[in-house]
Amino acid sequence: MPLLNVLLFARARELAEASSTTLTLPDDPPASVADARAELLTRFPQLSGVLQTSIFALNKTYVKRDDERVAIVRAGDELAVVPPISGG
Amino acid sequence: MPLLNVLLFARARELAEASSTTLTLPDDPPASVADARAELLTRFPQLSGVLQTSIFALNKTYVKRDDERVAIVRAGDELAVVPPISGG
Amino acid sequence: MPSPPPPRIRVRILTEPIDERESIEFVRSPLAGAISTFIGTARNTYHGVDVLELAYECYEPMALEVLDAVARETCARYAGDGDERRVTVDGRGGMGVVAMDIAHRVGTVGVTETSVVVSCAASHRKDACDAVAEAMELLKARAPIWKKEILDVVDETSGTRV
Amino acid sequence: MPSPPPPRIRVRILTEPIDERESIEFVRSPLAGAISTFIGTARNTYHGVDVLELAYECYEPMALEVLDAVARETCARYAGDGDERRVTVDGRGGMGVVAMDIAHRVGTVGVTETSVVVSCAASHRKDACDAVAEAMELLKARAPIWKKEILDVVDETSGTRV
Repeated sequence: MPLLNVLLFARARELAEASSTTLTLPDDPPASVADARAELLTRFPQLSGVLQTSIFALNKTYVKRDDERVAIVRAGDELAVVPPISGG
Repeated sequence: MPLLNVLLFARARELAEASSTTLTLPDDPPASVADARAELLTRFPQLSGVLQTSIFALNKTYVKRDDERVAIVRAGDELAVVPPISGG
Repeated sequence: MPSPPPPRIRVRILTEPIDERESIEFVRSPLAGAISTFIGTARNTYHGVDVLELAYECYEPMALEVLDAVARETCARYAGDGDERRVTVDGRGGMGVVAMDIAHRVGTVGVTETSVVVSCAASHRKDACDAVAEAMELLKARAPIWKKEILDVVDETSGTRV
Repeated sequence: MPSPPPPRIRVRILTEPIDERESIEFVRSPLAGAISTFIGTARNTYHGVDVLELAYECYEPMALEVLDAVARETCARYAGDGDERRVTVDGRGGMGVVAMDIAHRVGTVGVTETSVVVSCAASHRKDACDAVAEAMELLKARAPIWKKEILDVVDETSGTRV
């Protein structure tokens, strides 16, 4: 049962009214980023809109939307919700 | 008989050992930049090489090589010898 | 023929105002004939609405890794072969890019203030300019940094500016 | 929709060192989200031979006229239509270029020192960067300015450096 650290930024942070949270996910079969996405939606239904346009970064590396099912999360990992970026 | 001020720059200035000179040119028919080029070559044979790669600026406007015969010089005009430029 | 030295690279996330001159001096080099600097500044309008200020937010540890990767990729792409004996007519070559500095500010950025600086030094002009343009494209595409325009519009329900 | 103001333009020939920061501050504007600066610096090599310093010579009255024309032509080419309401996805538009500064140094310029600065502010990034690149192309093609590399080679006849 990995305890996953989740960081929330920008619109996701504002809507969740939190800059981070932790998720407890099943470990058999091991949980994926897709499971984390579903669990986040359950915990914060208000993120429904922003999650559609967000991608995740797992331990500071972007996870492509198509790879979320195969990207396994482990205890202590850091997962970030990345709404559309606008640096510069 | 217009008295033409001629400015010499860069390699032309070095070879002529002068940064300016004056040329007296016939005014009937009126003298052209081409006449000034010929007179400069007579006065400063050592400019032969650099003049081949130079263009002239008459009163701060470049004269195309093909226009030297039709560009009339008048008394008090300022003609500059412009060897290949290399600003920047 | 000397081979180009590894590029000097620095990336920073700053809460204080960015010193553009210091960025230029960081990249300046006797190997370089060209320095290109791009400076992003806070504009006073957003889709025609007046902007009071910008608020930047950042996932800092990842942003620093991304900016470092952006700088390294860009420097590698515009690296030279070290041959300074040839006449360059295309504004490229020689040592190529020799240094790059990227700094992004976070927090509140007032109108006209600098939000981002990318400076690059190269032997020749086009390598420096193209490397800066490419680094900015990559930064905007990849760096986990968010800009929010604080607009001069009062929300009628809450009475606060949006 | 406001129409763009006429661009602020300044051109200078300087015998003293060029202050890059002052050039950046000259073009900075609340209308601009982007400033691009190109800085030409004296490189330590010329066709593989060590350079001690550069010597620049200029036909100053004409050079000032040419630099002014270069700035005006470039600003006109990258002018905007004043429409800041549209989302720009191509890094152009809005007010376009709003200010340009060109400064060229003459006399002796030591290695790493700045010989030329072109700064440009625009609503958006690509207009600023392209305007600077184009102004540099036009400057190099038209401005009556000459650079001489003072090389670390002693002429065997005269005993002087060439």
